[in-house]
Amino acid sequence: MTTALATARATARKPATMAQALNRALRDALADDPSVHLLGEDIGTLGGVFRITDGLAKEFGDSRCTDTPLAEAGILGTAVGMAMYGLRPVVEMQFDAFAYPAFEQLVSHVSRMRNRTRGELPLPLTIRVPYGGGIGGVEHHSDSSEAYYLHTPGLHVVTPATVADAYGLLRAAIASDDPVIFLEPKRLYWSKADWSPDAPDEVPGIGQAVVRRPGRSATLITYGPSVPVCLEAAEAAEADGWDLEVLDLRSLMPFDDETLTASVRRTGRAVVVHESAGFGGAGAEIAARVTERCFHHLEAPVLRVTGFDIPYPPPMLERHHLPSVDRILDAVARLQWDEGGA
Amino acid sequence: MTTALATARATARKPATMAQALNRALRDALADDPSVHLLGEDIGTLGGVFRITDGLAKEFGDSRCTDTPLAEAGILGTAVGMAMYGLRPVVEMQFDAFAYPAFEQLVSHVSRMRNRTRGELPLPLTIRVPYGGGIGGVEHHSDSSEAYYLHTPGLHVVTPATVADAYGLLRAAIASDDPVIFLEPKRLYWSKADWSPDAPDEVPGIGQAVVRRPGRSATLITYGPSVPVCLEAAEAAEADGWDLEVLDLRSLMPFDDETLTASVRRTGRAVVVHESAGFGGAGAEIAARVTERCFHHLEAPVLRVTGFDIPYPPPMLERHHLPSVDRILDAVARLQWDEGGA
Amino acid sequence: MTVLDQPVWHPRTEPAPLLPDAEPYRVLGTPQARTLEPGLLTELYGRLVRGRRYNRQATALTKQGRLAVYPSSTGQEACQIAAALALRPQDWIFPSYRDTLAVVARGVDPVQVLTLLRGDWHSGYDSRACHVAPLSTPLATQLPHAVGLAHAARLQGDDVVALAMVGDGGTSEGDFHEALNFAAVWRAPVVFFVQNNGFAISVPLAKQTAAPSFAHKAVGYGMPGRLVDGNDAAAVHEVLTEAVRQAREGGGPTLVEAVTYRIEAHTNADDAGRYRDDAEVEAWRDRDPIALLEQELRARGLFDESLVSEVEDDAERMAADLRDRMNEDPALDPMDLFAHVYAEPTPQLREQAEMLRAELDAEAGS
Amino acid sequence: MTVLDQPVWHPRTEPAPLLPDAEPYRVLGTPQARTLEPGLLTELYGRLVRGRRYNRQATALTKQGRLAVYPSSTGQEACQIAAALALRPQDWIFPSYRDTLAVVARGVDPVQVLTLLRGDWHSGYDSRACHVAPLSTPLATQLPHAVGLAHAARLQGDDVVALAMVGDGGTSEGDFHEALNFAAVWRAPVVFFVQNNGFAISVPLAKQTAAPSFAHKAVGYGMPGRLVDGNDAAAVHEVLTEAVRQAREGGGPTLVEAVTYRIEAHTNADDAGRYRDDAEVEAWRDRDPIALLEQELRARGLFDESLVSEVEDDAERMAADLRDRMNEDPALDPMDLFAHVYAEPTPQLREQAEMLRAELDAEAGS
Ligand SMILES: Cc1ncc(C[n+]2csc(CCOP(=O)(O)OP(=O)(O)O)c2C)c(N)n1
Ligand SMILES: Cc1ncc(C[n+]2csc(CCOP(=O)(O)OP(=O)(O)O)c2C)c(N)n1
Ligand SMILES: [Mg+2]
Ligand SMILES: [Mg+2]
Repeated sequence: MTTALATARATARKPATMAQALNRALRDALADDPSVHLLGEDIGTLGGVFRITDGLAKEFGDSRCTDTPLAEAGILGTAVGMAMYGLRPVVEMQFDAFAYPAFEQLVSHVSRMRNRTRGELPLPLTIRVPYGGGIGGVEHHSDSSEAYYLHTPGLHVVTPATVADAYGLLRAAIASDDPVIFLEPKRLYWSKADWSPDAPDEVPGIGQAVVRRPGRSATLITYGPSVPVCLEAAEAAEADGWDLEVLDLRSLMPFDDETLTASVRRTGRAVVVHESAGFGGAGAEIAARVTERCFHHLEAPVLRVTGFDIPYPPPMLERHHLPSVDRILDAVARLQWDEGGA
Repeated sequence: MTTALATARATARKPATMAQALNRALRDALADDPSVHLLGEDIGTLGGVFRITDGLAKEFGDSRCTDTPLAEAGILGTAVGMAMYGLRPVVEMQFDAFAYPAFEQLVSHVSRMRNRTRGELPLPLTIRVPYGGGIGGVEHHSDSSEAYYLHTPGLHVVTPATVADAYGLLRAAIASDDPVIFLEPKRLYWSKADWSPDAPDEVPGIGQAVVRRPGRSATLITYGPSVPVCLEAAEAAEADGWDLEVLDLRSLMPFDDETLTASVRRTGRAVVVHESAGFGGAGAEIAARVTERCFHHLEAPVLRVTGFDIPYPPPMLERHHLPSVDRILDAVARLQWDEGGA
Repeated sequence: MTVLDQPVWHPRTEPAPLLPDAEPYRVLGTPQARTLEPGLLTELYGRLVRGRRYNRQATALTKQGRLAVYPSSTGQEACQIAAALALRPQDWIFPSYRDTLAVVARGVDPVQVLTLLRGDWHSGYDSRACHVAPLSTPLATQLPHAVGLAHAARLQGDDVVALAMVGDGGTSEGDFHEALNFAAVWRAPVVFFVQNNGFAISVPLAKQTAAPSFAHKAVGYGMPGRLVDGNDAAAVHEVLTEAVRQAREGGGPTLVEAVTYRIEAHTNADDAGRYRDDAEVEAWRDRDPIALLEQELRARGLFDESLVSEVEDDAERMAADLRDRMNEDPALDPMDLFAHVYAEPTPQLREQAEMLRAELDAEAGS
Repeated sequence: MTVLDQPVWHPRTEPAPLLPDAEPYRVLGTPQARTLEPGLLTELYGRLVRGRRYNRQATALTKQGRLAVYPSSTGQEACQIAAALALRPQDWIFPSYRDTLAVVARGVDPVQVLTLLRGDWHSGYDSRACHVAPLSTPLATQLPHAVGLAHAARLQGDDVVALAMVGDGGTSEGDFHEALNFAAVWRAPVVFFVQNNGFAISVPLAKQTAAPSFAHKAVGYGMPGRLVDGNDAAAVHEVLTEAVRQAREGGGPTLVEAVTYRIEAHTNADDAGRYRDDAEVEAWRDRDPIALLEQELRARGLFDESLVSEVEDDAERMAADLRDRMNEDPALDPMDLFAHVYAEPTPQLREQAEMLRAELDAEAGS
């Protein structure tokens, strides 16, 4: 459902960070729809610890961009009530690990209210969660919790990897009549691209994967913070004669089986890459369903390059944990090139 | 690490339910080790809503088997403190969905305290969670939450499917120096077997899968409440000429790759069966790792028969959601028998 | 009028609140009761009798296998009826699983109210239409919803109050605390109503709290707390009505504790004999909410044959209708499992729905 | 002696608690201060000066890239030092990330205390040996741990008190509520110590609570609440010592609120200029905890050159040692990532460890 209107671009593109694009998405949503309300810790005067809500309380007032008391279950629980009354709350969880106190509200209510009430009480709620590591954060500041969310029926789970997607997906999430977990890759907040919010072909819908780099030898399947790492790996792989396709899922639920299946059927080989622990992670689902759908096209089992099955490491050791270009290339090398053809 | 002592059986076997075996395991643990303390809602005078702690408060006193205030995070959080002081708490969560309030304590502390303190503060904690459906429970009483737990490094996750395992695994869980999520299949509470707690060869260690029924055609991989369903399916499959192996994982973390891999390499085909939603469920991990390890032995992709990706249905509709013998047989039939040999 | 541009919290400079009364507030049997409108007393009486009959009928339905489970509010009818009567149509009520009677008293079809407990769906009425949130099973989780809804209504400039119901056990949950705090800081038009019936399943009050009363908890949030006799329908009605009025007028939230008693077991599946004496139950029958009203009506000369027969006929009609309609099998479509998970089913759900459709077709064909 | 066979809760029949004082309790500058031991005053003074120096040094280390982040307790030194001094060796303290100074004052090696914030591991000291729980990052989550530990000790018949520290913001979390309730019901020997420093990062008190004080929250749990001037080291010391004594003697938990102020930004990474005026900070400097002690010492004729130079030399020695040792790179073994996840690594972790080992060997070889 991309709103890929073929209109001329109204505004020139300028360098922008992902943080700026997110800020602009929130601002435009607030301006366009009076039912949009932001809730969170430090999102008002301070503009959020990552400054994603910078200036919004000033522009729209404290009631549209509200500093709540410090209680994540309370934030999400009151947001549920606001949505029941017809508002469209956008909640910020300050860091991934600080969303856990709201887990019961999320699983027992947010994900189920529409179903419980046969559609009478939909919850058009967006939950923004900065996630992932690589920023030198102390314990509890670098979790990747997507696997908990994507296993919870009733939630949508999306995560941008580019400046344009950050804007487009966040607008789509806020516009959605379903609850969306919007995972923001912390370490890409300051990544930059030439971008204009008025370029409508850059507004992706929810549920569509995208090929970031076409290739013929194998598919790297990834999302969020690992997309740039995979692109870098694909560049490096060229030297070894591998032409890697990089597929950015963007949405973990709904899942774009079509794009993924088409890619892997073409390449015959795949590696899934993500930061979170591998065991029971998103990569398990991806590998399993790719295999179900592409079994006879596969030259080798789908491999996974993920974080280890350990609590997220302290800053000084995190580089050993995170999927690296080298580890991705090692996995590509293990795709049984002798037995099938590249 | 089975304690498979070859001693003579001291006591005759008698019919017992899984509930009775669990009760006996708790009783024996309380009697053997003064540091074992039970905490939970209604576990004292009432003996638990499923009567698993029946008689224990009377026998061991309120301080060993304590009715807590009604707050799951508080129960788990105080249990963490008790374990920090050297006790060995065993916590009961009344139902699967009521463990969610304790999710932050679980993920941010229970699973990480040992690692955080480089082994100085291990948490020998057992968290008993009745789980799964099939008992006609109203909303929130039939969740299968194992995928959340097995993706959380630092936790062990086990689930018995037989009376003997219920006793043996619970004793092993309580004896473990690591936190163990002990998932009790609600609808097997009243399942019966001839059993004696004194038969030592029936005490499995944590981390070992077991072949419940040997077979040559394909492997059904399952655990907990789905084990009897798979055994029934295997019986029924005989009529169609399939000789199915049924593998009961017993422990989802640690994971017994060895037993599993050996079985699938032998049979060349596998179906994973569980109740929880399929997307991002335990079956995804199982299918992915079986495929990684047995790729060239597989005649067909590993298939999954699971609950739908929906909130657990109301009682009158749950039979349409749960993996049934028919659905398992349908999956077996789809294992591409034409292309490979049975 | 809208409060959009006013700050939604108030500064922490209010005078310190007073401690709630140490004794529950009572009206029936006191001189004040003599000033009550006869109409109010007879209405309360009729509704309580009808409510008890409803509880009895629902319990009977569990025995006939027509309800999966029923948590009876017998003994707590005064709380249930007063909660419903204290609200105007535009107000919302956030009930828990034991509060079916309050929802019925609010005017929702009893059969729809019992949907959850019958097992045909998770919630049976249209929450938006009747301003009743779904019956909440996870304890205290509905309280922040009430706060959010009341806050949202206030932000929109609407005159709406939310009444949030919770049991003594539920007060121990973190959600209770967070909800009260948000409500106080936002000065949201919410009334928190704790029915302290002495037990959380088997766990008695002394293992649940060391507070002098739940009403005392209000102090720590900077809101008024009221302690009321939960078996005195007139007193509960007065206290809740007053709290609702205060909320409407911008006075912020109130915490009301009604002291009452759960006469039946936790549900039909529970065996209360395992954890409490019959003598305790009997002692509470002396303070039966219907008997208290009857005494008052008698003292006022309002209790006569015609009232009794009118009230009982009404209750029996309701019970007969409930029984008849609950004896019909609900029409269920298994495909509904996929209909409301999302606004639009995901491709994954479409696949799964097709599989079930094929199975059902095969079943129907065979 | 053991309490194993006594019920661990007490019945809900205690007299209603009194409301805490409306004004924070003060000692310095009052006639009562004249009765304090000179030794206590000079010790507090020395420790506060040293504490401030520690805060300054740690902040400097963030600028030099030697600490990932530092949440300074400048302005709150009286609370930090009093917390450490109120405890005996067998007692436990449950600090949050801002309470490094309390942990140092308790005698733990400052370099080990800073491990979390330096980023070489999650916790740097042996909690069992020093009776200090790891610095807690998820707010309020450490409070139930304190209750459980104190309860366990009491069940074992051990004379141990747990001091649980939390900020004003942290009181809004559900864990705060659940911990206080468990402690009150179990009558656990715990002291809850709220440092109300006016802010949760940028969020001021008025958006956090509508309560007259956090001490007032004690009423709702049936425990005593004390409100104290958090910049008055003698007052905090007295109140905490008294609360610890009461806990030891079976009197159950106390909730203490110390009113203080966070002079620095939330951490070095925060920009407080975005949400508060310098004037407010300046106003609080008038109630600087060190200055208040100095005034008292002067009034008592205890403030002289030799005290000042002794105290400052001591602080400088500590700071120099801290700087020197923090400038050494910690020795880290990446293989430790797998060493403590479980008592025994799982087969899965063994595989993963082998992979990392091979990578490290390759790196070392190349
Ligand atoms: C979060 C949560 N934990 C546990 C339960 C299981 N449970 C259902 S009712 C109940 C007791 C509730 O007691 P109370 O709040 O006093 O309400 P009452 O049943 O007396 O009306 C419990 C523990 C639940 N429903 N939700
Ligand atoms: C559960 C949780 N939510 C959010 C955060 C992020 N966070 C860190 S410090 C802080 C403010 C804490 O304020 P307060 O409790 O007053 O303590 P102070 O920093 O003032 O000492 C926040 C929101 C966290 N650490 N834990
Ligand atoms: Mg109750
Ligand atoms: Mg603070």
